[in-house]
Amino acid sequence: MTVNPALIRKDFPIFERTVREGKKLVYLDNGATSQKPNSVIEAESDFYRFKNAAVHRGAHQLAEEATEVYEQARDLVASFLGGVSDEIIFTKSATESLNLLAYAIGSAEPSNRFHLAEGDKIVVTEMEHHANLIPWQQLAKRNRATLGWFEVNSEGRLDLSQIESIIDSKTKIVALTHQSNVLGTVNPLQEIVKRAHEVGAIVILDACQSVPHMKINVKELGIDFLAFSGHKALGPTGVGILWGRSEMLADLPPFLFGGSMIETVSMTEATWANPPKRFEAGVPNMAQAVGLGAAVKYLTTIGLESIHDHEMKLTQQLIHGLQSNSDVEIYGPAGCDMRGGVVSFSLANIHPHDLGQFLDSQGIAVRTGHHCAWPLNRKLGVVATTRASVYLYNDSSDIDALLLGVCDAQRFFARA
Amino acid sequence: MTVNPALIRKDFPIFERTVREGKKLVYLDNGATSQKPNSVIEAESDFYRFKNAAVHRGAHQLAEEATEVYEQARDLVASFLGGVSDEIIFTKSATESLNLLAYAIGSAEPSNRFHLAEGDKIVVTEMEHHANLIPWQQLAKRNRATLGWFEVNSEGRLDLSQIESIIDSKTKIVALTHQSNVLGTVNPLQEIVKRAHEVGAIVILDACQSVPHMKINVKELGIDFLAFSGHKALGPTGVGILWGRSEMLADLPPFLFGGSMIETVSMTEATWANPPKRFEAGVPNMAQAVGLGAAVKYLTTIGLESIHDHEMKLTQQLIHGLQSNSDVEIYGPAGCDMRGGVVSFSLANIHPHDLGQFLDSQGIAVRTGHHCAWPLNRKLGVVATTRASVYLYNDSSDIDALLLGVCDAQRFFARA
Amino acid sequence: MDLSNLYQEVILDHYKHPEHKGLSLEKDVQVHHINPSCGDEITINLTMRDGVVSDLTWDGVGCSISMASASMMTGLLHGKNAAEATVIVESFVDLMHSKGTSQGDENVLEDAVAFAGVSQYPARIKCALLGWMAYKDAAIQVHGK
Amino acid sequence: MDLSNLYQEVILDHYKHPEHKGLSLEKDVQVHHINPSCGDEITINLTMRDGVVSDLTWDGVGCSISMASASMMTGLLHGKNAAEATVIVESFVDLMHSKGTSQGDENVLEDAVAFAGVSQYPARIKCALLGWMAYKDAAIQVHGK
Ligand SMILES: Cc1ncc(COP(=O)(O)O)c(C=O)c1O
Ligand SMILES: Cc1ncc(COP(=O)(O)O)c(C=O)c1O
Repeated sequence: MTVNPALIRKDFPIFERTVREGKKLVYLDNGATSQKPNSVIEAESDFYRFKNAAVHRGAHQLAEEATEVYEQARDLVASFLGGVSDEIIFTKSATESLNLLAYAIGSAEPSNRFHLAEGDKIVVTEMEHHANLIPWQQLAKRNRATLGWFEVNSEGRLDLSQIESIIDSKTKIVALTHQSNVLGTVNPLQEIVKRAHEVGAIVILDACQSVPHMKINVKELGIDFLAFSGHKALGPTGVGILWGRSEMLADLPPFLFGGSMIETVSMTEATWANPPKRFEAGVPNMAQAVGLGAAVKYLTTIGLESIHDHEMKLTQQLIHGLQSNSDVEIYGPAGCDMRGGVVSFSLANIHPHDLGQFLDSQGIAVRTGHHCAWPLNRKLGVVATTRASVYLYNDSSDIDALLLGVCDAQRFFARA
Repeated sequence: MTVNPALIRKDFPIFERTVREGKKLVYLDNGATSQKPNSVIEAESDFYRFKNAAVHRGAHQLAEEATEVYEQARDLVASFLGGVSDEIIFTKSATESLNLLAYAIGSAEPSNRFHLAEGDKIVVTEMEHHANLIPWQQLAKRNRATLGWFEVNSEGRLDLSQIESIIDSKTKIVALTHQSNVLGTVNPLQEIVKRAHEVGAIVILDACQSVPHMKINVKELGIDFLAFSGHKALGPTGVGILWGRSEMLADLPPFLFGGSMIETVSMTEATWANPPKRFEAGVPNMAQAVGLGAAVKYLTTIGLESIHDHEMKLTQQLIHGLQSNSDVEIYGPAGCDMRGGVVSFSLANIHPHDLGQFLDSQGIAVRTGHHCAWPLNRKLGVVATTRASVYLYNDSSDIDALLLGVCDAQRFFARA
Repeated sequence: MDLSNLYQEVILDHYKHPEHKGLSLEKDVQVHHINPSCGDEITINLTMRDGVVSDLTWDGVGCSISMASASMMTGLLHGKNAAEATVIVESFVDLMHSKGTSQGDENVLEDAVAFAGVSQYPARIKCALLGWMAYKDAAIQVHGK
Repeated sequence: MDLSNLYQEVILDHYKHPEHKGLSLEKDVQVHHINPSCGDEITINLTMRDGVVSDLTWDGVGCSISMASASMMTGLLHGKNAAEATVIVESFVDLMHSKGTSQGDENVLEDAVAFAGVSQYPARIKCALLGWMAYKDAAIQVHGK
């Protein structure tokens, strides 16, 4: 099936509005957050309208129905990822998912498989989003572990030439992004997973930029944990996912403490429920989980392969167009192999913030700044870049608008 | 203004449905979660429909508008609580708010005012919800601090007779609930706050059961931190609040690490933004925050004093009715002074789970179980209780239905 | 759904007059299970002689469904060999997960088919299964001895 | 809102031909500020003689708004006494928070009234204020010396 953006946009109410005095909304800030189809918005509001009650806690009909739809959402996400339901933990965001892991691992006792001792090593990469860098950096500090990382080469790819010394026998954790939110680079997991498992390290995948845009099967990837945010995948804000292999979750200590995650409690001691409950303390983000269920259903109906194909066509058009402008420098892979629909670039003499502002005046929404990846920016030698990122509702006219906007901006700022 | 439940119910779409084959929904499980008015449901879905973008991150119009409504929600919550905007942190729930504090305090360096050293003391109470017990219990374990607590006396009130020795000079933290979610008891804060501050301890208030039901002014209470959940206060699921005095938040280390909470980041070091951003890592639960803004607006329009009066009338009716049933035992204060609209009771020979099930068959939703307060249950000598809890949309016919249901249950289970 | 379908007389009867309640002094294994969401608890003592459930007693606190279910289970499994007991347990578990589509096999479950109605109340399935899950655990532990 | 209202020629001019850029070797205090949400940075060197801003230079990287604003600020504050400088700074801050309702006081702000349009773009207010906030900090530090 090929993606038909014109039809798809009908499902997304935001495209009925205009911006900046009647201009068509050209939304190319999908790397930051995606727009939402009606089915997601309604799944969330219907939860409140028809079934709202605290899940797992009441013996009354509303509580039963709320529990049912909440657990159905878990099933939907599980099959979307190729995992099983008890491996799916609802968090508030990918940021929470990754912090959950860092805190839980950080508190593991010496007898626990996850125990991180002084001198153990955590490996990340230079292209991580702050959400998959700072939790590990701070965990390393707290537990006196060391932090190592893969560098990014001039093509915007990981330099794996030192993989054996970077992922060494002291390594306990390898945490990396599946796709860079700045460069668009898709990382080669096979080699990294193989090496990590060779030394007995676990692999944690930040899939924020991949899960919404390509078919993922956690079992095939061979990883141990995966995190993503609902809001970038057509889902509501306020919900994220942590997936972990059953046998990993079984041993992982809890993170947030409170209701529903316990087995027994006294004033001074507590024991924990089994996963996933162990990791879902308190009344959960029920309506948002249900909304995320609707989102993955929508994505599955369209088909992730089709969505990816569609995005890569637009990406090719965009890279091509930008390349023909001699003032543009693109960061990240120039080809479309092992990359996604995120393109960051700079424009000679025009600061990204100014370019973004100009594009906005034309109705075009892009992101400008460091994209929460300061170390990568420093490596690239830039303070900020302009980033365009596509999704299933974008079409080639959106790319044309952006390319035209870039030229018009050049004229506009040359005027003085 | 007196509360008119008949009018109010028109704002809550869930009351248009029936339960258990056509029975009127008598919702008395408000202690677990509240129902939502249309204005809240629509605030959340309108965010997606009209303004959806990542806040604080884009220079485009949608991002501007999203940021504006998100920050307006912060302002609304701030004035609702009598605080200032920068003191309001959006979390996913009260559970997260309380864990945030426990983790942040636990990581404070010796030079930090919050540093918790070996032998320091944390004081809680025997009536805490697990969400305000286990985080402190576990923090005490991690930091080798000691945990002390106020006991609950036979009237269901805190025994403050030993206050000087319980809150001793080693005490750094006093964390307690404003209103018990089992007993309905409202705790006398003045004496506790005074003693805590005398010894230099901070006071953390779990206001989950009070903020939705009575007028609260954080400045007047004299406390240092306060937590509550949106979903119990007519708000969406997936959003909670942590309020902290400015000068406290200024010194508090961060909890979740990621985007937007930083000042600078390198591979090995990071510095932190000022509050509230320091505590809101990642793309926040924007739509839910906006929904919570609409909720506190709704509550303010009706008036918290009126709501409280209304609830106390219903509570009086309920306690009175239950007292006239000789098989009923009520836990918690019998009078309406310093108590809220939460009434837990047991019925001779009928297990709460069975009573709850019977009431459900009559359309009456109550909560049965330990209400996430196992230590309190143990103190009361019960495994579980039945809890009815009222809110602004309940009326005296709901109480009548419950009282009748209890009698009918007695007949039903006596039949064998 | 009529509530008397859930609370059949035989269930209330077992609740009021539980059988095999009170733990035997002798046992091969003891297992304690709780239902963390409601606080119900059960302890069972199991003794197997020559591969047969020769003694099975229990004690606990909980709702009528969990207590009556434990009472009926102990009666049902008493005297059965391990394989027969497993068949009965699995049959009961299946019935609980049938969402109201099964009446239960009376040849296998005898009076315990009275719990068929429970399968329509998701929150109560754990109550009905509490004792049975404890038995399952005990059987594994005995086997391991 | 017309974008040329935001990007007035005088702003683009200062961006392309910044004034007082390049840090003096001598200074009483140096202050470094960043805008964490976009990465813009500024450093200013301030020297006060007899209560007067006798030397004020800057360096930095950032968008046209932040750089032009720093450029104009340094020119504007140069030669003013502490009190006059404070009035100018406060006037500029007020203008930025005016949400498009003010044109700015040309007697006080001179060319810097060109930034009036920024107040309608909430995300850019921080850009325009970057240098001014750094000056405010510097003034406090000098005063403390
Ligand atoms: C007194 C009290 N504290 C804390 C909580 C936890 O709230 P949540 O589950 O929304 O995080 C609750 C409600 O469940 C409560 O009643
Ligand atoms: C690669 C990557 N990781 C992590 C995150 C953090 O996601 P969130 O802010 O939704 O928690 C993002 C997006 O902001 C991202 O692009």
